[in-house]
Amino acid sequence: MNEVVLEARGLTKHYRRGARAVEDVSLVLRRGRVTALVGESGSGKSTVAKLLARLVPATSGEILLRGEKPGRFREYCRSVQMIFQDPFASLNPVHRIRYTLTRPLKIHRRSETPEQLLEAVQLPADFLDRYPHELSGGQRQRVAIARALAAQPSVLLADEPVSMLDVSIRLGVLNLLRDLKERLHLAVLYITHDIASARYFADETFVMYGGQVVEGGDSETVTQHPAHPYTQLLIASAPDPDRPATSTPTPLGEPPSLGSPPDGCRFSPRCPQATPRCWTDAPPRCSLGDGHWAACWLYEEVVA
Amino acid sequence: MSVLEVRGLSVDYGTLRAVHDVDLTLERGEVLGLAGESGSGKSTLAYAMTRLLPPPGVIRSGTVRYKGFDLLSLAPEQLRTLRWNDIAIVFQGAMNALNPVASVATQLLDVFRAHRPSMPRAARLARCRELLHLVGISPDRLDSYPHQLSGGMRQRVMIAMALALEPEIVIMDEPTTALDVVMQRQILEQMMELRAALGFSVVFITHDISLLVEFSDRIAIMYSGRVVEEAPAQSLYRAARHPYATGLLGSFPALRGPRRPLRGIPGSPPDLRHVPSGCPFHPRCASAMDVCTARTPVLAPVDQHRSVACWLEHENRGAT
Amino acid sequence: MNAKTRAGLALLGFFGLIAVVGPWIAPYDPSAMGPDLLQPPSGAHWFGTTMTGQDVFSQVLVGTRGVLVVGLVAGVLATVLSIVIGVSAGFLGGAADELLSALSNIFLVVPALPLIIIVASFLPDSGDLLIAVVISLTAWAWGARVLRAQTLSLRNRDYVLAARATGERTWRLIVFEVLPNLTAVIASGFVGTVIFAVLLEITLSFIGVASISNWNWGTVLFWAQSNQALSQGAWWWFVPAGLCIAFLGTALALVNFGIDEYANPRLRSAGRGKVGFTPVERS
Amino acid sequence: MRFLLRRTVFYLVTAWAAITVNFLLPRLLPGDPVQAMITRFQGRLSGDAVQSLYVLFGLDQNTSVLEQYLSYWGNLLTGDLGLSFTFFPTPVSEVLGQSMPWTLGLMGVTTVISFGLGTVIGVYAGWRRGTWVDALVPVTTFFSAIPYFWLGLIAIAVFAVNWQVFPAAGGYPAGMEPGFSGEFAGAVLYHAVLPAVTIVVSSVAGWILGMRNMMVTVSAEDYVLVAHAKGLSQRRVMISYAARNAILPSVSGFALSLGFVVGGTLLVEMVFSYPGIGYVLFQGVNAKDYPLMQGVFLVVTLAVLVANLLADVGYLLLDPRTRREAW
Repeated sequence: MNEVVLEARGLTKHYRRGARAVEDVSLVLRRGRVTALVGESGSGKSTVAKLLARLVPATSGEILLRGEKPGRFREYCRSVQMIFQDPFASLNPVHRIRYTLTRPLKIHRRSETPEQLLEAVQLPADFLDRYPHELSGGQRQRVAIARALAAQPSVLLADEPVSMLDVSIRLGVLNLLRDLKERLHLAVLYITHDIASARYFADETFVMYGGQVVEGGDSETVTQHPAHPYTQLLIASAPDPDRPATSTPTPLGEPPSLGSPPDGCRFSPRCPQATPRCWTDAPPRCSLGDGHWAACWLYEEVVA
Repeated sequence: MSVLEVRGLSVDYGTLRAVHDVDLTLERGEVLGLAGESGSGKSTLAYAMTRLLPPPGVIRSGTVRYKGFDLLSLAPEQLRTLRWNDIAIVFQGAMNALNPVASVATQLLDVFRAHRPSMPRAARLARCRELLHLVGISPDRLDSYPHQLSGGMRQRVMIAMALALEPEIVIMDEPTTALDVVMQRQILEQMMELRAALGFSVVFITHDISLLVEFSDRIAIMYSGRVVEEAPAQSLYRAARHPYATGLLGSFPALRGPRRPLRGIPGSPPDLRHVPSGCPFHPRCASAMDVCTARTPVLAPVDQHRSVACWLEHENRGAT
Repeated sequence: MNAKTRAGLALLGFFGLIAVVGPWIAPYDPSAMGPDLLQPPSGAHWFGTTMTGQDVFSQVLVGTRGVLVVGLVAGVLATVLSIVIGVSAGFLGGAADELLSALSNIFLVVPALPLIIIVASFLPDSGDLLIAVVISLTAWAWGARVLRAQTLSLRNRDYVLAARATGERTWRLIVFEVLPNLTAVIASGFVGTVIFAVLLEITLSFIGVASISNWNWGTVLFWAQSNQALSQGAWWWFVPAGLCIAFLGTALALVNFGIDEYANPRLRSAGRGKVGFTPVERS
Repeated sequence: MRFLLRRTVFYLVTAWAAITVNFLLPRLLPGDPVQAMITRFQGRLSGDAVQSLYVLFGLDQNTSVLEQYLSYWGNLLTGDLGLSFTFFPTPVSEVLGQSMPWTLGLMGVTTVISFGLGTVIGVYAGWRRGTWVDALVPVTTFFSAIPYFWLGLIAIAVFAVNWQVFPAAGGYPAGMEPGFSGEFAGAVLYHAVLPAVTIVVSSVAGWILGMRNMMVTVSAEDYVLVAHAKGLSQRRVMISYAARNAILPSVSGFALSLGFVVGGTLLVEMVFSYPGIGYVLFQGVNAKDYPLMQGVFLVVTLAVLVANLLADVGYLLLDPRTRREAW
C-alpha cells in the first residue's frame, strides 16, 4: 500500500566555494507516509529538499521517481511539489491569490477550480481576490499548500513549513498536512529543526548533521531511544518544561563549518564519547534492529 | 521587594493601540517570563519602559516606577545615565544588533566611555577581557568585527555588553530565537548561572512558552496588547486558567511522555487594525460567553500568586 | 501620493502643456528679428528681446518642446536598455553577468560629456532625435546597475523559486514574477535618466555642439552667451531659460522622491520624535 | 586586498576600453573632418606631423586596421596625441599639459569641499528629521536641478558685472607673468573663488540629499537602537553608529558620479573662460579640433579612473567587511 514513490541514492552537493553542503544522503519517500529530516541550521536539510525538487543540480547521486530516472522538469514537478519556509516570501506580493492558484492549474491542465483548492486547505473562496499582504502567516502558508496541490502531486516536500508561524496555529497547519496526506495518499518530506514536532507529525525520522544523515528509524524509536550522540544532544537541549532548570550543563562547541570538514566523523569535535578512531575514519551505518540505524563507531559490532 | 513596577501602561503605534494599560511587577532577583505571539505587544511593552520605542510609537498613559522615581518623567539626560547602568537589554537580531563597522572592543568600550569617564583605559580593557571570558569567548576576539563571528558568538557578545556595568535589570528580547536549540540551551544556561552569581533581575521575552516554564520563576502571558494571565511558572504550566494560556501550552508537541493528538488554537493571531470587541480572544475561545463579546475582562487576582483576565474566573460574570 | 509628488507632477504637467501648445501660443516667431533691440521685459515682450530683436519669451515657450522631447525619448531608450542589460545580467548570472556589469560599470565611470561632445561634433547635422539616441547610449548605465542589484536579490526569493517549482518557463518568471516587483525601481530610474538627459541636451546646445536650428532652452543660452548678454547686463536674456531648467529639474526630482518614498517606507516622514527617545503624551 | 586588485583590473580594462573607443570613433562615424583640416594647413604641416595625424585618424588606407591600432598605441605611449588645430602648431599633449593643473586644482578642491560639506549637512539633516531641518530638502532639490553653467552665468552677472567684487573671467590677470610668486598665487586664488563657489553650490545639493536619505534609513537599524539603549551620547550615536554606516554607500556613489561632476566642472570653466581643460575643450569644439577633443577625453577619463581608485581605497578603509574575509 505504501509503495516507494521517490528515492534518493547517494545525493551529494558541493558548492563552488568549497562548502560541502550535502554528503551521500540516501532516503526513500513512500505514499501515505511522512518522513522527517531534523537538523540544525547549516546541516544541509534545506539543500536536500531543493535537490529533491530539482531546483538545484546535484554534484553526484541520483533521484528515482517511481523507480526510474525522472524525465523533463515539467513532468517531474507534476508529481513533486515543494512548500517553502517563509510565508511572507513564498507568495508574490504583486499577484492576487487567484493568479497564484490558477497558474499551476493551467500549466498542468488540471480541471479543478481555484475555489476547490482553497476549500481543500480550509480557506473561504473570497480569499481569491485578496493580496498576500492582507493574509496572516498561517493563511498564506495554506495558500502555498493549495498551490502545491494544484499539480496533484504524489510527493510534497515541506521545508520547515510551520517554523515561522505563531505557535498556536502551527498545529492547525500540521494537522491539515496530515489530513491531505491521508486523503490524497501523498508522500511527505517534513524538514524541521524542532525534533518534538517531528515525533508528533512524522512516521519516520532522519537526523542530519554537517551535511550527513547520522541516524534514522521510525520517529518513536529515534526520539525515545536516540542512539547517535548528536541526536542525544539534540533531545537533551530541546526545551522540556518538566525538567528543573539546573540540569547537567551541555558541552560547549560551535556547529561545524562546512568549508573544511574534519576527516572522520564530522561530529567528533563536539562529541562527548569521541574516540581517536572517530577523528580519522568516517563511521559506517550500524543497524540497531527493525530499521533503526546510526552512523557511529559506538555500535561498530553490528555494521549494517 | 519589587525592583520595577509598571502601572497602567498604554502605548500607541500611530493610530493602533499596541499596549492596553498593563500592570506588571518585577521582584528583585526574579526571572519574569513575558510570553506572547505576534501582535501581543510584549516587545513594545519592554522597549516602552526605557522609552526606546522607535517612531511612530507614543506612550499614552501609565508609570514605570524604578527605585522610587518614574522613568517616563525623567529628563533625557537623567534617563540616558540610567540606561545600561541600571537597565540593560539583550536584543534579538544579534545579526544586526552589533555595529558592522566597529570592532567588538570598540562597542564594549563605548559603554565605559559613556558611563565610567573616570575609569582608566587599562581597567576598561581588562574589564572587556573579563566580560568576554565570562560569556565563554576567548579575549583575542576583542578586535574582531561582527561579520567575523558566528551567530552564537555574536549573541554572547551582546550578553557580555549587557553585563558590562552590572545592571540591576536585564531585559532579554527573544535572545535565542535566531539560534539553534543546542546553542540556545548553552546561552540560556550560561545566562542563568550569571544571574545566580551577579543577582540581577531578568525580563525574559519569548514566544516559546516551554522555554519560559523551564527558565523563569514567574510568567505573564500577553494577548493583543493585554496581560491575560500571570502566575508562577510551574503552577501556570500545571494548571493554566485562561483559555488562551491553556491553548498555548497545548500547542507544544511533547518530546517525552505519551503522544496525544493536539489541536492548537483555531483562528488567526490578533490584527491590531481591527481588534474584536470585549475580550480580544473571544473569537478563538471555545468557552466564550455573551459577556465576553460585550465587556473586556480586567486582570484581577484569583489567588495569592495568580491573576487572570477572564470572565470565567470572576463571580460577577453573570452581569452583562 | 504625498505633497511632494503632487507638486512635482503638477509642475511637470505645466511644462508638458507648454511643450504641446508652446509653438501655437507663442506671441512671435522665435527666430524673427524685430525692431526693438535688447529691450528689458515689457508689455510687448514679457521676457524682453535679444540683440537682434527676437522675442525671448517665444524662444523659451517654443524651446520647451525640444527639451521635453529629447529628455523623454532619451529617458525611454536608456530605461529600455537598462532593463534589458540590468535584468538579464541579474537573472542569468555567471559569465553573462560578469560581462554585462563590467560593461555598465565602464559606461558609468567614463565621463559622458566629453565623449558625447566628440560624437555629436562628428555627426554632420545632429537633430533632436539623434542627440536623444546619443545621450541614451551613455545614460543607461546607472539604471542597469540598480536593476541588476534588485534582480539579483529578487531572483532567489522564495516566490520565484516556488513559481519555477510549479513548472513556469524562465521567460514567464522574468516577465510575470520579477518585473512587476521592479516597477518602482524602473520608474525612479526613468525619471532620473530624464533629468540626466535634459541637463545633457541643454549643455550640448549651450556649447553649440547640438544643431541650433531647432529651439530649446540651451540654444537660448547659447545665443545669450555668444552675444555677451552678460557684459551688457541683459539679464532677461539668460535668466528665464535657466529658471525653467531648474524648475523642470526640481519637478522631476520631486516625483522621484515620491517614488523612492513609495518603494522605501522608512523614508516616509515618521512624524514627531527622534529615534531613541519615545515621546510621552499622557493626557 | 583581493578587493583592490579586482578594482585595479577593472580600471585598466576601462582605460583600455576608453582608448579603443577613441581609436574607433573617427573610423566609425561618417564624414572625414580631419582630411579637410590637413588640406587647409597643407603648407605648414611637417611630414611626421601629417603622419601622426594619419595614424590617429586612420587615414592611410593601405595599412590594416590592426596595424593602425598598434601604431595608435605606439603614438599614445610616446605621448604623441597629434597636433592641435586651434593652438597650431603646438602638440595636443603640450596644450593639455598647461591646462590640466588648473582643472585638477579647481576640480580637486571643489569636489572635496562639496563632498565633505554635503556629507556633514546630510548627516545633520538626516538625524534631525521631523524638525525644521526638513525644509532643507526641497531647497536642496531645487539647487541640485540647476545646471552648473547657468549658475555660473548668474554668479558672473551678480558678482562680476553688477558689484564688480570678483573678476569675470580668466585664471589670473592678463598682464601678470605666471610664476611661483606669492602675488601670482594670490591672484589665482582671487580668480578661482567665483568658479569654485559655483561648482560647490550646485554639486553639494546632491551629496546632502543622498546622505540624508541614507541617514534616515540607517537610523532605523537595530545597532542604532542598541547604541541608544547603551545610553551613549546623542553625538556619539549619530556619528560613530549612524553616520559611520550611512557614509559607505555615499563614498561608493561618490566614485561613480565623478564622471558626471567632471562634466559640470568643464562647463563652469567655459563660462568663466578659466584656463583649464574645459575651456580648451570649448575652444576645440568650436574649431572642430578633433585631435584636441580626443586628447581631452582621454586625459579626463584617465583622471577620473585614478580618482575612482582613490575613492575605492577610501571605501576599503571605511568598511572592515571588505578588508578581512568573513568568519
